[in-house]
Amino acid sequence: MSHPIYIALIPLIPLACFFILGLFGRKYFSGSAGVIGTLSLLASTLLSLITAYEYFFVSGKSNGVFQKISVFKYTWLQFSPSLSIDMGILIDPITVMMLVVVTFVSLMVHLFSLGYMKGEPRFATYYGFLSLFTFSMLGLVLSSNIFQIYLFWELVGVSSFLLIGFYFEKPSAVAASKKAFIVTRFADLGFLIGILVLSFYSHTLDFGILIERLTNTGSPYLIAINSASFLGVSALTWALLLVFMGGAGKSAMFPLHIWLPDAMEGPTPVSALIHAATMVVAGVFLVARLFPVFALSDPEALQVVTYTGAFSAFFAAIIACTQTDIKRVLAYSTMSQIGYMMFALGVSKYSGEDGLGYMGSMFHLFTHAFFKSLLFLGAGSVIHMVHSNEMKDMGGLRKLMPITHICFLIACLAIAGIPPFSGFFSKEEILMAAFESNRLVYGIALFTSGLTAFYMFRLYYSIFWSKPADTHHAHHGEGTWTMKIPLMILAVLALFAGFTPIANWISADGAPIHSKVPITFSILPVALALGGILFATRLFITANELPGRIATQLGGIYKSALHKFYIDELYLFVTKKILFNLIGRPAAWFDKNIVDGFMNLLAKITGYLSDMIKGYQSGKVQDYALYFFGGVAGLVIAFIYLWK
Amino acid sequence: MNEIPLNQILFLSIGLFFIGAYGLFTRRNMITMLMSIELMLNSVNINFVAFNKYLYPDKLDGVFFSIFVITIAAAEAAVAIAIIINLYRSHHSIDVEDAGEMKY
Amino acid sequence: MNLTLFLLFPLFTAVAILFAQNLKQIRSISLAGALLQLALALKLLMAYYQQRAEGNKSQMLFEYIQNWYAPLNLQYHIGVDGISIAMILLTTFIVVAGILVSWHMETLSKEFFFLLILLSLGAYGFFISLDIFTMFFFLEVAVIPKFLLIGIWGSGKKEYSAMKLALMLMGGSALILVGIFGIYFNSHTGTGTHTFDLLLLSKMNIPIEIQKMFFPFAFIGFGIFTAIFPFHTWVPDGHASAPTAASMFLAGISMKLGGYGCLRVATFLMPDAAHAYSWVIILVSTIAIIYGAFATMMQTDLKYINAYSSISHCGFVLLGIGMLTQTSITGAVMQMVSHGLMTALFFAAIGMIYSRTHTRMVAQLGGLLKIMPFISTVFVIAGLSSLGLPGFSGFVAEMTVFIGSWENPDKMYRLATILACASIVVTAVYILRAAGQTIMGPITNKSYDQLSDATWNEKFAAGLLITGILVVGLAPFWLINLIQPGTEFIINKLGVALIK
Amino acid sequence: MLNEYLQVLKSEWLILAIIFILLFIKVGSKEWKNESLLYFINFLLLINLIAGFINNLPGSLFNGMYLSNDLIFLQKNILNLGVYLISLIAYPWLKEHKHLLEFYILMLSTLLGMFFMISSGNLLIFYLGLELSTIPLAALANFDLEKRKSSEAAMKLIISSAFSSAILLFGISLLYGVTGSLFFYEIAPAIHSNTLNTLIFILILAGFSFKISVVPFHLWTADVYEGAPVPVTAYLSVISKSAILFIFMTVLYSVFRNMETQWYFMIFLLSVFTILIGNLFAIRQNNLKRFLAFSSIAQVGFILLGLSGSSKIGMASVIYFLVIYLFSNLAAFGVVGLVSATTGKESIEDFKGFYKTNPFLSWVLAIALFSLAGVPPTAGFFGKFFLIMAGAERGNYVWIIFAALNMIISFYYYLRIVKAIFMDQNNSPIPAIKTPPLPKLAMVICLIGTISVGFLSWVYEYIFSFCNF
Repeated sequence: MSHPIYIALIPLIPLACFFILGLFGRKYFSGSAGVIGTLSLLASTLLSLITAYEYFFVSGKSNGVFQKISVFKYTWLQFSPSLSIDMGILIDPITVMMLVVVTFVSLMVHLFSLGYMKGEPRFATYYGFLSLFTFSMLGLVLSSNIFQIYLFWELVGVSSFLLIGFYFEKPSAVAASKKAFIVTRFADLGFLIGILVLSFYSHTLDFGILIERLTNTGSPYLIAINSASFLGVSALTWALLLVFMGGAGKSAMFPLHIWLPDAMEGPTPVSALIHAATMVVAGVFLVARLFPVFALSDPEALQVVTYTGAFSAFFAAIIACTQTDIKRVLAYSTMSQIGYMMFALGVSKYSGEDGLGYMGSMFHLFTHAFFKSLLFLGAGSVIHMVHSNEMKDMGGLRKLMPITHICFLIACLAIAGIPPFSGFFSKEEILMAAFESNRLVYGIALFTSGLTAFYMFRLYYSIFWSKPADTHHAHHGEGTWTMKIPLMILAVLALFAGFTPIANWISADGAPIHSKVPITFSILPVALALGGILFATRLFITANELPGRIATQLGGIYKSALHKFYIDELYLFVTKKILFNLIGRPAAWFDKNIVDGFMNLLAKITGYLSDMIKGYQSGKVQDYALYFFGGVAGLVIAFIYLWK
Repeated sequence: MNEIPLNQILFLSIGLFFIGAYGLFTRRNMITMLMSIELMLNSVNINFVAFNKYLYPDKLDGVFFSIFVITIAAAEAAVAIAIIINLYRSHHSIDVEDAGEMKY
Repeated sequence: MNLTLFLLFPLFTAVAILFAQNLKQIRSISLAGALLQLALALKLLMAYYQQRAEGNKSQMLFEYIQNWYAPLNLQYHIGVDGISIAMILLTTFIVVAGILVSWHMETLSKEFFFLLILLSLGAYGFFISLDIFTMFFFLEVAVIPKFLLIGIWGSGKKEYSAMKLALMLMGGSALILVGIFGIYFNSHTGTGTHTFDLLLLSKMNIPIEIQKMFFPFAFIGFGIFTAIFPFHTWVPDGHASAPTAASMFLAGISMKLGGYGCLRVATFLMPDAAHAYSWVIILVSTIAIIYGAFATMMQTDLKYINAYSSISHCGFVLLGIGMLTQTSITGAVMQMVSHGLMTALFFAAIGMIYSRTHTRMVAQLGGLLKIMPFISTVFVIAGLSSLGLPGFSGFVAEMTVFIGSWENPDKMYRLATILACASIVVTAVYILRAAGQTIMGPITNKSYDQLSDATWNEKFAAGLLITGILVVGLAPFWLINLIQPGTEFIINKLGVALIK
Repeated sequence: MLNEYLQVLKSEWLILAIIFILLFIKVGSKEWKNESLLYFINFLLLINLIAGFINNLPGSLFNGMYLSNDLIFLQKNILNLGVYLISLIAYPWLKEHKHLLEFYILMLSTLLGMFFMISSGNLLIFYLGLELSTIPLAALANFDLEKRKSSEAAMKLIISSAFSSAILLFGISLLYGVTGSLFFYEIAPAIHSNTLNTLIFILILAGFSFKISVVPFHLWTADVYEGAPVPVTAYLSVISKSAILFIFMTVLYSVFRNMETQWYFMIFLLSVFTILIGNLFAIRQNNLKRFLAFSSIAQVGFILLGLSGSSKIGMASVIYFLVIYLFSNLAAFGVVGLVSATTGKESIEDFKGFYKTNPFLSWVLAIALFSLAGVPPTAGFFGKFFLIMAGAERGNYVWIIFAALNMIISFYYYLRIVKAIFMDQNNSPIPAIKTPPLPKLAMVICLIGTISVGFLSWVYEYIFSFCNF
C-alpha cells in the first residue's frame, strides 16, 4: 500500500527550516524567523493530521487489525551483510498518534513563543533550535530501525541541550543544560549496549524483523539470546533492561530523573514542548515500540518497568507537594505522570482485552500532552507577567489574567482526573489495568492520584488566590493574543481529548479494545481526587500559617522531600568526589609523572652515563696507550681464553 | 756449534716488546717515550730476522722488512721530534703530563 | 590515473615556494598546490569507483612498479585501495585547511610553508607506497618537518616538546626498522632474494614464531606514531607547543600514518601474530581510551584537552584493529578519517581563539559565543562531533567500531567494548565542560569585547573541514563502500590465519 | 711494459706529478700570490680527479706486490674527490697561510701512501703505504704552528700512532712467522683458526681499529680532531678513515676469510662498544669539531655492522655509505671550517641563532647533520639503512636492535645542533659571513651529493658491479 511520500516531509520541513534559520537567520530573518518557523510547522501539522486520517480511517486497517506499515527504507550505513542502519519510516498507531501530538504541541509552542520570546536578540536562533528539536523528535517517532531511533534519540538530547542552555550567559542555565545532556547520555550508554546485544543475537536492527525474530517462540534467535546469560540473567533481559535504562533516562524515571527539574532553566515554552509533552515521553514510546518483545518474551524486564514507573510516580508526587518554584512543581508532576504511563505499560499484557494497560498508557500520553503543555504555557504567561518562578511572588492573579486563570484551572482539573476532563478517562484505564493485574501498584497509583490533585491545586491556589495581587504587575497585561490563543486551544483539548476513541485505534496487537470501565470503579479515585482538592483548598485558598505548622509537624520527611531526598547531592558526590578526584586527577598525575617521567628518566640516565665515563677521555696520551693495550688484552682474554 | 733455539730469541723479543710498552706507559719525558717505542719496533725486527733465519732461510722477506722498519722508524722519530720541539716552543716543557689540555 | 602525481605536485609546489618572493606569492602558490592536490584526490576517488564499477576485483588499483635498488630488490611500487584513498582524501582536506589557517604567517613564511608541503609529501608517499622500504622512507621524511615546525614556530616550551616528539617518533621508527627487517629476511621469493613488496609478502606466509618475534616491533613502532599507551606522551606536549597548522597536520595526518601502518604492515603481513597478540592490543587500547578520557577531564589548556582526547580517540583505532573483525577494522579506518577531520577542526578553532585572546586557558576564557559567534559555533561543532553526535563523522565511526568489536565473541573483549562505550560519557563530560566554560557563560574579560570574528580564510578552512565531517557523518555509505573492499583482503588473510 | 707501469700506476703518477710541480714552485724564484696558487692547485686536483675515471687498466705489478682493479680505481677516485673537496673548503684557512705549499705536499704524499696501501698485495707495501699515510698527517695536524692545541694534537697523534703501528707490526711479524710469506694470496690459504692466529688477528685488528678509531682504540681521535686545523680534521675523518676501511675490507674478506667466525664476533663486540661510547661522548660535547669526532666514531660502529655482512652487499653498502659520509661530513666541515677561519668560533653555543645571520650556511650544516643522522630525504638514510640491512642478513637481531636504539641517541645530539642553529635565541650571533666562491662550490657539490645520491640508485649499482667477492 502506498503511503505517499508526504510523510517524509513531516520531519523534513522543520529540518529545512532549521538550516535556513541556522545559516541565514541571524542576518536576514531576525524579525520574521518566528513566522517562518510557525508556518512551516503548521504545514507539517496539517500533513500529520492528513496522515492520521489516512491511517485510521482509510488505509490503516486490514482485516480488523491496524498494521505496521514500513513506508520506505534506505540503507544508510551497512555495518556488515546482516547489520545496517536503514533510514526508514514505520507507520503504526502509536507513531501516528505521536506525530499528531508532537506537531500539534510544537505548533502551539511556536505560536506562544511569538509573543513570549519577542525582543530576544537570538530570536532566529531560538526558532532554529525549536525546528531542530521538532525534526529530531519526529524522526524519532517515525524510525523503523532501532539504530535509527538511537540516532534521533541523541539528536533530541542535543537539541534539548541547546534549548535549555539558550540563555547561555546564565551559569545556572549552562550547568542545567550540561547536567541534562550528561545524565541522559549516561542513560543512552545503556541503550547503546542494549542495542549491541540485541543486534548481535537477532542479526538485525530493523524493528519489524527484530520483534518478529524475538517474539515467536522457537525461533533460533530467541533461543540463542535466552540461553546466553550473564550473572545468571539471560542476555535478553539484560538487553531489554539496558534499553529501558535509556528510556528511563529520557523519561526522567527514578533514579535518572535529576536533570528534569534543573532543565526548567530553559525558556518556559521550551519546557512546555520538550519537558512536558514530547521528549520526556520518548522513553515510554521506546518501551511501547518494543512492547511485544517485553510482553511476550521477557516478563521479568516488564516487572522492572512496572515498579520503576510506580515508584517514580509516587516519589515525584511527594516532592511536588513541597516545591515552591512553580515550574519545578510542574516538572515533578510530569515525572509522576510519566511514571503512570510506565507502570501502565508494565502491568499490561500483549493481546486482546488484557492489553488495556498499553492502551491506557498511550491514551494518558495523548491527554497528558495537552493539559501538561497547557499548564506550562500558563505558567509561562504567569512568569512572563511576574518575572519570577517563585510562588511567594504570586497570588491573586485571577483578576489580572482571567483567560490564563480559566485555562490553568481546566488543566488542573484534567490532571487531577476529575470527570469529564480528559485526564479522568485515561487515568481510569490505567487504574483499571493496574487493578486487574497488580494490587500493590494499584494502591500506589490511587494514593498518588490523590496527591496529584492536592499539589496541583496547591499550585493553582498559590498562583491565583491566596493573597491579594500586588498591583504593580497590573500594567504588564496578560500578554499578546499569540500567547492567549494557544492557551485557549489547548484548554479546549484538555477538556474534550478524553472523548477521543483511542481504544478503537491503539492497542498492543492492533486489534480494537472494547473494555468499559464500570462507573462503580471510578468512584474511589474521583473521591480521593476531590479529597485532595478540598484539602488543598483548606490550606491554600488564603494565606495562613496552617501549611507551615503541618510542615513543622512532618519535620524530617518534609525537609527531605523539600531537598528532593538528597538525590542531587548523592550524584554530586559520585561525580565530583569519585570520578574527578578519585579517577581523573590520579590519571592525569600518573600520566604526567609516571609515564612521561619514565621517558624523561631514560634521557637523564643516558646523560648520567655519559658523565660517568667521561674520565676515560683523560687527555693523557699515556692513558690512551694504556687503554689501547687494555683493549688488546681484553680481546685476547675474550677470544683466546673464554672462546668456546 | 750449537745455536740458540728460536724460542729463546722470541722470549727476548717479547721481553723487549713489553719493556718498550712499559716505558711508554710510565715515562713522562716524550723523548724517552719515543725511545721506548723504538724498543718495541726493534723487538719486531728481531722477530722478522729470527723467523727468516730459522724458519724460512731460503727467502729474504723478513730481513728486508726489518730494514724498512728501521728506516721508517727513523722517519717517524724525525717527525716526532720536530713536533716535540714545536710543542716545547708553546709549552716550555716536554713532560707529557703538561700536554693534556684537551680532554673529556 | 598516475599516482606519482601525488608526489610530483607537492614537490613542484615546494620548489616553487623556494623561488617565491613574498608572503603573498608563497601562500598563494601553496594554496594553489594544495587545491590541485584536492582536485586530484577527488579525481582519484572517481577513477576508483569507475574501476570497481567495471568489476576490477584486484586488491590494489593503479599499480606501478619500477625497480629502484636492483641488487637489494627494492622497488618503487605504488598503488591504492579504498583505505589509502580515504587517507589521501583526508590529507588533502587538512593540507588545504592548514594552509588557509596559517594565512598570515609572517615569520620565516617561506620555510614554514615549505616544511608544511614537505610534511604532506611524506604523508602522500606513505599512503600510496606498496613497498615497505618506500613506506618507511616517507614515514621518516615527515619527522624533520615536524621537529622544525614545532621548534621554530611553536609556543611554550617548544624546544623541549619538539625534541621529545622527534625522539619518540624516532624510537618508533627504530622499532619499525627492526620489524621490517624481520619481515624482509624471512620472505622467500622463488629466486632466493628477499623482498619488501607488500603484495608479494601478503602472498607468502611467514612462519608463526618469526611473526610472534617481529609483530611487536612493527606494531608498537607504528603504534607510537598513533599514540599507543604508554608511548603517547609526545602527543600532549607536541600538539600543545605546535603552531596551529602543525597541530592540525600532526593530529590530522601524521597520527594516521601510525594507524595505517599498524593495519597495513603489522596486521596484514603477520596475521597469526595479530591473533596471538590481539588481547594485548585490546588491553592497551582500552586503557588508552578510558585513561585518556579521564586525563582529559583534568586538563585546563584547550590544546591539552584536545591532545589528550586524541589519545582516547586513537585508542578506538587500535581497538578496532585489535578486534580483528571486518566491521571493526572498517570502523578503525573510518575513525581515522573522522578523527583526522574533527581534531583538525578543533585545533583550527583553538588556534583562532588563541590568536585573538592570546590565552588557551579554559579558566580565563568565557562567553565567546557572544563575541565571536562563528568561531564559537565551529568550536561547538568540533566538540559535538568529537563526542560522537549523530550527523557528524564521529558517530558513524565509533558506532562501526562498537558493532564490529561486539562481533568478536570473546567475553573479555566484550567487556573491553563496554568500557570503550563508557568513554563516550566521559567524552561528553569534558567536551561540555570545555565548551560550557569557554563558549558559554558570562564574558570573563572585558577586553574581549572588541575582538573580531573569523576572517574569510579562517571561515573557508573551517567550512571545508566541517563539510568533510558532515559528508562523512550524513552520508557514510560512500565511505564504507570505499573502505570495505580494502578491509576484505586483510580480513581474508586474517581468516586464513585463524583456520591454520 | 713501461706503458703498463704508466697506466696501472696512473693515479700514483698523477699525484707524484702534482707533488713535484708544487716542489718546483716552492724552490722556484717566482713569488706566487696565495689566491692564484690555490686556484691553480685546485685546478690540478680537478684534472687529477677527472683523469681518475679515464682509461683505467687493471693489473698487478712487482709480481703481485701491487695490484689494481676496477674496485680499487673506484676507491681511489672516491679519495681523489674527497681531497679535491677538502682543498676547496681549505681555501679560507689557507688564504693567509704562509706554508700553503707544504700543506699540499704533505697532504698529497699521505694520499700517495693511501693509494699504495689500498692496492697493496703484500704486507710490506701495505706497511709502507700505511706509514707514508700516517707520518705526514702528524705534521699536518701541527700545521697551526703557533697554536698550543695544534701541537698537542700532533704529539698525541704521532705517539699513539707509532704505538699502534708497533703493535700492528708485531702482529705482522708473527704472521710472517706462521705463514712464511708476506703476500696476501699466499697468506690467506695458510691461515686456520687456532690460538696463535687469533692472537695475530687481534694485534692486526687493533692496528686497523686504531686508524678508524674503534673503541677502545679511539681515544686519540677527539683530541686530535679538536686540535688540528679544520681541513686536516676533515681529512682525518673522511679520507684516511675511508682508505683504511677499503684495505681493511680486503684484509678481512680475503686474508682472514678462514677465521670468519672469530672476527665476526670480535667486530660485533667492538661495534657495540663503539656505537655506545661514541654516542655517549657525543652527547656532552660543546666543541663542534670534537663533537664531529665522536659522532664519526659512532658512525664507524655502524660501518662495522655493515662490514660484518661480509657479502657483496655488505662491501657495496660500506663503500656506498662512505661516499655519502664523505659528502655529508665534508659539508659540515666546510661550514665549520669557514666559520672558524673567519671568526675563530667553534663551540655549539656560538652557533646559536646562526640561522638569523647565515641562512645558506645553516641549511648546509643542517642538511649535512640530517644526513649524518640518517634522516630522509637525505642520502644518509639510504646509507645507514643499507648498512644495517647488510648486517641484518646474518640474523643477529640483538645487534640490529642495539644499533636501531642507538640511532635515537645520535638523533638527539644532531638535533641538538639544529636546535641551536634554528631555535635558540642569541643576542650576539655570528655575524653574516661572505662565502668565498671555492668553498661555496664545495658546499654546493656536497649538498647536491647529500641530497641526490640516495635517489640515484645507479650509484649503488655502479659500486655493486665492481664489488668482486
